[in-house]
Amino acid sequence: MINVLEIAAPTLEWMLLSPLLVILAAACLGVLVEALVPRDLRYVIQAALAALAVVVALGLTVLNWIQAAPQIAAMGVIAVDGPAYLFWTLLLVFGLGGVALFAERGVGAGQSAFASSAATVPGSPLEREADKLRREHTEIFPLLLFSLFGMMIFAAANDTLTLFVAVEIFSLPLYLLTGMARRRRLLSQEAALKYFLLGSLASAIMLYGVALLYGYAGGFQLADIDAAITAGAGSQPLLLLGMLLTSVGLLFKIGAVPFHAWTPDVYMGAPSPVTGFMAVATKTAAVAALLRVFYVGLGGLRWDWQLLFAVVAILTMLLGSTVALAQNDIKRLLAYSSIAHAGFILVGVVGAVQAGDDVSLSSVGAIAFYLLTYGLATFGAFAIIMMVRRAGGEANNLDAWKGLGRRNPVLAALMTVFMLSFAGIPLTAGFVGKLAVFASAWAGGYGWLVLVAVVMSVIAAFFYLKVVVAMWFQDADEAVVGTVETPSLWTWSVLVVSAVGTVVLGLIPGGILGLLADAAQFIR
Amino acid sequence: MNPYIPIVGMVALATIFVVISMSLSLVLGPRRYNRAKYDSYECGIQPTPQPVGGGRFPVKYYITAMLFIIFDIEVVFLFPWAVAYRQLGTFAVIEMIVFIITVFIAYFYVLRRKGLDWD
Amino acid sequence: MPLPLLTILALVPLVGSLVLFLVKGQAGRLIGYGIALTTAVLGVLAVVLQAQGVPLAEEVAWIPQIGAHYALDLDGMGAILVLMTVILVPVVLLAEWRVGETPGARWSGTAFMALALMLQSFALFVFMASDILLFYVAFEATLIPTYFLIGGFGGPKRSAAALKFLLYSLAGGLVMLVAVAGVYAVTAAAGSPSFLIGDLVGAEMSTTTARWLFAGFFFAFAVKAPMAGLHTWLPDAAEQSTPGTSTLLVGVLDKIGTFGMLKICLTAFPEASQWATPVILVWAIVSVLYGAFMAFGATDLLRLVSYTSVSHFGFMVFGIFALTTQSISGSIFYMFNHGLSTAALFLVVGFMIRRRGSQHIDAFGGVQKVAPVLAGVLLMSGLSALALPGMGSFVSEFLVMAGAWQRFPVYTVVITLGMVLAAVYVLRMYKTTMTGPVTEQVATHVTHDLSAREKAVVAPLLILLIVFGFVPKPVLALADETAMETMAIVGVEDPAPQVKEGNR
Amino acid sequence: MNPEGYLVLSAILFAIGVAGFLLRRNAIIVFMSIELMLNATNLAFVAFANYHGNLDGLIAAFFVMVVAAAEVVVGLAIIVAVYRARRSASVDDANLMKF
Amino acid sequence: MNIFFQDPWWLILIKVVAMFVILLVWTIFNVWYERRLVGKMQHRLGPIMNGPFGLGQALADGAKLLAKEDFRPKNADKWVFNLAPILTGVAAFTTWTVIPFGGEVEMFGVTTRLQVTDLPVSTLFILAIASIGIYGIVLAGWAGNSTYSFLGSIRSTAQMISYEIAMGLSMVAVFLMAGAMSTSQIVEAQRQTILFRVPFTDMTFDPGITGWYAILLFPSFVIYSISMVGETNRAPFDLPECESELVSGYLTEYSGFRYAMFFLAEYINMATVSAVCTTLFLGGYLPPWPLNLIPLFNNPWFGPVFFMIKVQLLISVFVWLRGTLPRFRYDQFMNLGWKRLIPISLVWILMIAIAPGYTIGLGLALFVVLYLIQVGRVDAVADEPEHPEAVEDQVYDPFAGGYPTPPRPGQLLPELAGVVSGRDETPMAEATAERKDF
Repeated sequence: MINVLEIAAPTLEWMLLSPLLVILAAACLGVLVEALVPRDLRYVIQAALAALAVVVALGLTVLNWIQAAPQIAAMGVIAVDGPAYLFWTLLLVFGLGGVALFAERGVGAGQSAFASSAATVPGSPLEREADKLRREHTEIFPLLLFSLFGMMIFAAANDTLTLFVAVEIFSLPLYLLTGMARRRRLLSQEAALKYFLLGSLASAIMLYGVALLYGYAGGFQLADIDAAITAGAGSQPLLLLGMLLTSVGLLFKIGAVPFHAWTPDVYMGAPSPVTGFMAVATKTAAVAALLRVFYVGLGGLRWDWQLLFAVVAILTMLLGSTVALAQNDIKRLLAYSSIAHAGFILVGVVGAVQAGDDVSLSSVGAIAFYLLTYGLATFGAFAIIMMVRRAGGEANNLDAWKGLGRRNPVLAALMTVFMLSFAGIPLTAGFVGKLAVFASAWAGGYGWLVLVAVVMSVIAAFFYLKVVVAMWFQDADEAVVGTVETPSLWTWSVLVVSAVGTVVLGLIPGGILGLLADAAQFIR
Repeated sequence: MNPYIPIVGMVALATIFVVISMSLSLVLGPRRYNRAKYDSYECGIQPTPQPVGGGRFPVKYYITAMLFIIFDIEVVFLFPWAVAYRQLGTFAVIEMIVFIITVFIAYFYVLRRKGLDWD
Repeated sequence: MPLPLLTILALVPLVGSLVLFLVKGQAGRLIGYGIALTTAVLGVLAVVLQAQGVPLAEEVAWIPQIGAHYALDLDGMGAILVLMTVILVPVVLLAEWRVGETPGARWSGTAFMALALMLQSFALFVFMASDILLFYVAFEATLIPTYFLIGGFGGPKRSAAALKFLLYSLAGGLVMLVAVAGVYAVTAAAGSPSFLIGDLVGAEMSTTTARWLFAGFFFAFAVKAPMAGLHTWLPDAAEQSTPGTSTLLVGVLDKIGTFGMLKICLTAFPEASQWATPVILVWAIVSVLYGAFMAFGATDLLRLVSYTSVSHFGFMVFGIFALTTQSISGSIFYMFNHGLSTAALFLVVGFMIRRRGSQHIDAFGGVQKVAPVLAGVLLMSGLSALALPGMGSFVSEFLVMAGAWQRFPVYTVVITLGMVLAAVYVLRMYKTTMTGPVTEQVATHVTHDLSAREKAVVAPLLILLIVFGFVPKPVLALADETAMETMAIVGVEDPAPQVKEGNR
Repeated sequence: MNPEGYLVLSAILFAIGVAGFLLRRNAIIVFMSIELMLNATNLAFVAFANYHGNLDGLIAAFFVMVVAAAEVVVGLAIIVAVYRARRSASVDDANLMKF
Repeated sequence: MNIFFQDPWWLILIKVVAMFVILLVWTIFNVWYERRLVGKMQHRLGPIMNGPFGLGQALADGAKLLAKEDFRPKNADKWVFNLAPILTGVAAFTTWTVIPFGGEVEMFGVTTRLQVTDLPVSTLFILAIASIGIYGIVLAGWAGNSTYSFLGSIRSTAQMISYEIAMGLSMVAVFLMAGAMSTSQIVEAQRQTILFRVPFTDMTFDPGITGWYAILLFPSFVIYSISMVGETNRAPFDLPECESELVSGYLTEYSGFRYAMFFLAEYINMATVSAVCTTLFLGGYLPPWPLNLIPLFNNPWFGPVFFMIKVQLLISVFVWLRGTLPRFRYDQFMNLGWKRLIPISLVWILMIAIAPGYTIGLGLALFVVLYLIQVGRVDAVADEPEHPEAVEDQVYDPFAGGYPTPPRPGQLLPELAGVVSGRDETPMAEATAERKDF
């Protein structure tokens, strides 16, 4: 029988949680702005508000990182430790990129990439009306912030229940954003539907895993689970099943085989800014959560899950790199590439080299760096994808990219840089990322896995080159050629930052890598 | 005995009563076939075929349903808080105020976007 | 810290290439050439200083977490290859002065120069790197300009060839990446991770690990220095790309392979390399003979030349893994000579093809009647390729033989077959193309003899070949230095009786 | 008290949910099966809470309810949008992206 | 803790049966009662023929319905069509198990309460059963499988759930004061008398008025009373069955005793919500002031008397409303629910949460404020111009939204289009873009 509850007023570390709170407050404020501010002003205010909020949160995060000691905050719900700061910073940086891409109105006849009125039936007079009136959804910014908020919690969640709630917090806005593309709306809505159904399935399964883990450990906190495992109490089947089911949800969010099915469709259907943001931020958050859950909570089981993840990683890399070869739609191609990257990241996860061990580069640091490089390249690539257009919409078919090197060498060169970074060619950040991940995996005693991963990355390199070849070595077919529209400052800034970052991190990664390596100590 | 047992008893009793009386009427009532009678009623005009499952109805109702869910969930949170109000003390009150305000923001948004209007 | 000469040397061409992407036309080409010459001067300077024992080494921590350093140094072999590179690039640039106007050119001549210079810069980095990661980075980075060089200039199927080249190299490179990661793991396990070759020499690792790592590196190098079986990208690339590109490819880029074998495989994994020696020697011999036979059967001039290189690389590898001071220094010297002779061969053949408009060997005949100088030049370079006494290549080849004989007489006998074959295919090529009656095709197309520019291109190469043929001393000294060190590290004694080099 | 029975029940419900998700084609029903899974989990939570004698599980049930509600709202919105756009809620009709 | 753990099985049996019988009788009485009362209000007699004062009328009606043909339309869903009335009926009965009729008494040597049973969460139980009743209605409309019944059921569902929120929120206040959800505890909590305090002084006096939540939480009481009418689909909120628009709503396809079942359920529900109202706000079985000062009346056996009187009074109010008020328009009705009741009750909850000791004053304050706001609104509405009707003579497409709708003022029927005005033919959907965007 349950004993009656005795309540002690909970305590909150306001300063430590301030980044989260700032984002949340800004999101709520955004909703109010939607309700109160006249339509013409909304866009400016919302964009500014979102950008400001993210910047402030970033500042606070860094401030805390510098001065505050790592600790468990908010009654053990959120662990504000090195990795948390690390991934928060990453997420916020990516969030900033997302805001910038969302705010882009320079391309496409001065209209954003989002539907003028998502509630209207595609092709209906209502929709035409809305287009004519140049309506636009400025809700996208609050949605972005909400999802960012969820991701930040996800990355720092110290108990499994919070983990689940966070998943939903950041997924639901993304589902909606996915369905809001301005063009090819049927496709977009369909993508949203698929994303939603599969996503909620995954989170439901994960929730069941959480329940089982709770049943095993009698508590939600990762520390409890860890303690229970070390104590060896409880029934093992419960534990193992719980671990499996929990990993499903996380792997889904990462986009690992066999839970990758949503990726290509969603990437293709969602508006490019959303795709860019989703591809990067979701992966980052999910990887962060995965690391925390499995290193902190289920560290005792590592011999079980290392092998599991090794297999998953291999499958993921294999499928991602091979299927991508067949793609002709650049967004689809990037989708499969992101699957492949998920595989490479998992290789790092398998390594499971703790910062405690006498290795200067822990898995967490390596993976964080990998995510950073991947994020930069992805944002850059999607910024360019937004710029290459024809007939009003984006020209996502590779044919439209042929001869881009002729028409716009600078852009083509940038795209090449990003592609090379994806492929992990030296002198780009991607190379250092791969090296770091592989090194940590090998140090963790998984040399054979590294070997496989390398073979895969050779295959992967092939389809990135397909893009490069199309741009430089193939002549444009006038019928389908895409023209480059010069975007506003927003996208340019994203583009420049990504490019510079990719090159600089490729040449002198020392500083950042050091930062990451130092920060990679989990606490329970 | 478990306090739910009377409820079960009542349910059983009511069910028996309802079923019996309904079947009774089936027994007592006459049977006269008439095609028009067995047609679904539409004031005499030719009935518009209605797909099983109700077919389509205004989105308004969906919206109502969604709003209902949201606010119902809010109530779900209010109930336990209200019951434990005295034990929980000030902090909980503040929390609740924040919570209600947050919900109000959403409510306000819907209100302003005419989500609550029946044109 | 003194003036970082090596860094400057390596960066000048890179900066130059970046500049060239902005400048266009004649001016651009002049600037490019100027840069190439500057680099040459710097390179020679560096080599001279190194020869006088001035310390040039540079070392800065690069990625401390994984123990990577930005470390450059110039040992004997490095000096030789740097010398070769800085000589070859201007020559090639001069030879390809008009590449922009050729039908197969996608971009302007300046673009070609820019890419060539970029390639040179990376190559220099490779030759001077004393940190494995830096080495690897530069090693892979060379692919980018090369890829565009092949894909951008040359024959109709060039982009396919470029892709083939890239994938082969990438495969090799990424396998090497595994080994690099392994190096990290090994050194990290041994205490502090480090990629310095010097540290790696000392590092203790289990035999199996060492062998795996050795295999990883060797595979990459075997792809680069095309050994039979992994070579198939080379003929295609050579056939499709312009002679200039092929020169850089075979002359400079492929040397990285043999260079790496010596610098990394041997020094870092001595035990493993000795363990692998028998296999590799056989493989080397196979590629010598295979290359020779293929060259013999080749009907396309460029393919023929590339196959000769396959055979020659076989010689080098043979020399390296014969593990005697002489053979090793011979191989090193061979790299140098081979660079020059192949360059000459490719470029001259290039001149022929430019005139005739066909690469097919039977499309020529009796050229020496209409273009005697051209014929003469071809003969010269051909002879250098078949290592005629008096040519630099002879010295190196002889040293390899002499060195190898002391340890592997049987193999050596077999490999001499390669020399004979070389003579055959070179002379056959000369005979079919130059001698005999003038075909009217030739008469119509081959209207004029070598132009001043073309002469200026070939002259230095041949002169150097001959010069080093008679006074190999200065270069050999450098080569010996490396050879000694290597032997010391590997810990193998030359089998008595010692044969003094130059005693012939 | 031992949670066996409740667990079995919740497992069965969960399985039904999964099966419904995999087998049914109508988006709404697919979606309902997801809700069923969530509620099955709730049952498990409560059972475990009873078993461990702490309140966490019950609180979890609350959160799950809320999340489920939020999901319903978003999901209904999306499904209705699709439904209105193509007058069919069958996930099989959502096939623009087959390739 | 829970006294009902001690009830022996026979006592439970007695209670259940008794409750069931009481319900049936009382409902039948109510049917007669309503008709008589309405009759009086409308200067008619109402049923007088059968039995004394026509008391037999309702019974006779029941018997008649029993003997009527009870047929099922051919394209109705067989099972659901039967299930719906059962569900509704059973739900209606079940609620009453947790309604307290009286306090603790000695019965056949067992101390028990005059209440079938009680749970720690009785009120939640009531709400839950209420929503099951809603299922009955939805299914009825769905199973009928005709446009009218379907739309009717959807409508009534929408209105019920809308008002359920207001209802729940008004209950929150009660729980907050009583600190419990069990009905009996809530009633007992109303036993203690109110301590009045003169504002801004510490002068206090206690006239012994029992602290009914109707007094302490007057706003909640009002909100509950409104929403309980909406909840039972009674006039003036009986939109689901407004003849003018959709015949008789979800009941359209029903006849015979299945119909009777809904009818019965409606009346039971009317009694139910009244009983709940009594329990939560009117001190349940407690004697009203000043009777509570007389010890005699505090005898628990008087409980049922007071309780039933109170309930009957509330029912009379229902009847009174029906007899006097016209039916609401649907949008007015929804606006009342969503735009008035819900926000007001939220604010009210906040107020009492902050100052639970001063609820009466707060309640008055709230009403003053609301009154002022309302006045302001009225003025605003008065001088705000009628918003431009954007649909001036445009061709009217009855199926624009995918479901048939009658033409609105200014809309032409298709056959008149172009005859009256040669405008380009744009469906009405476009016009609505002006006003609706979300």
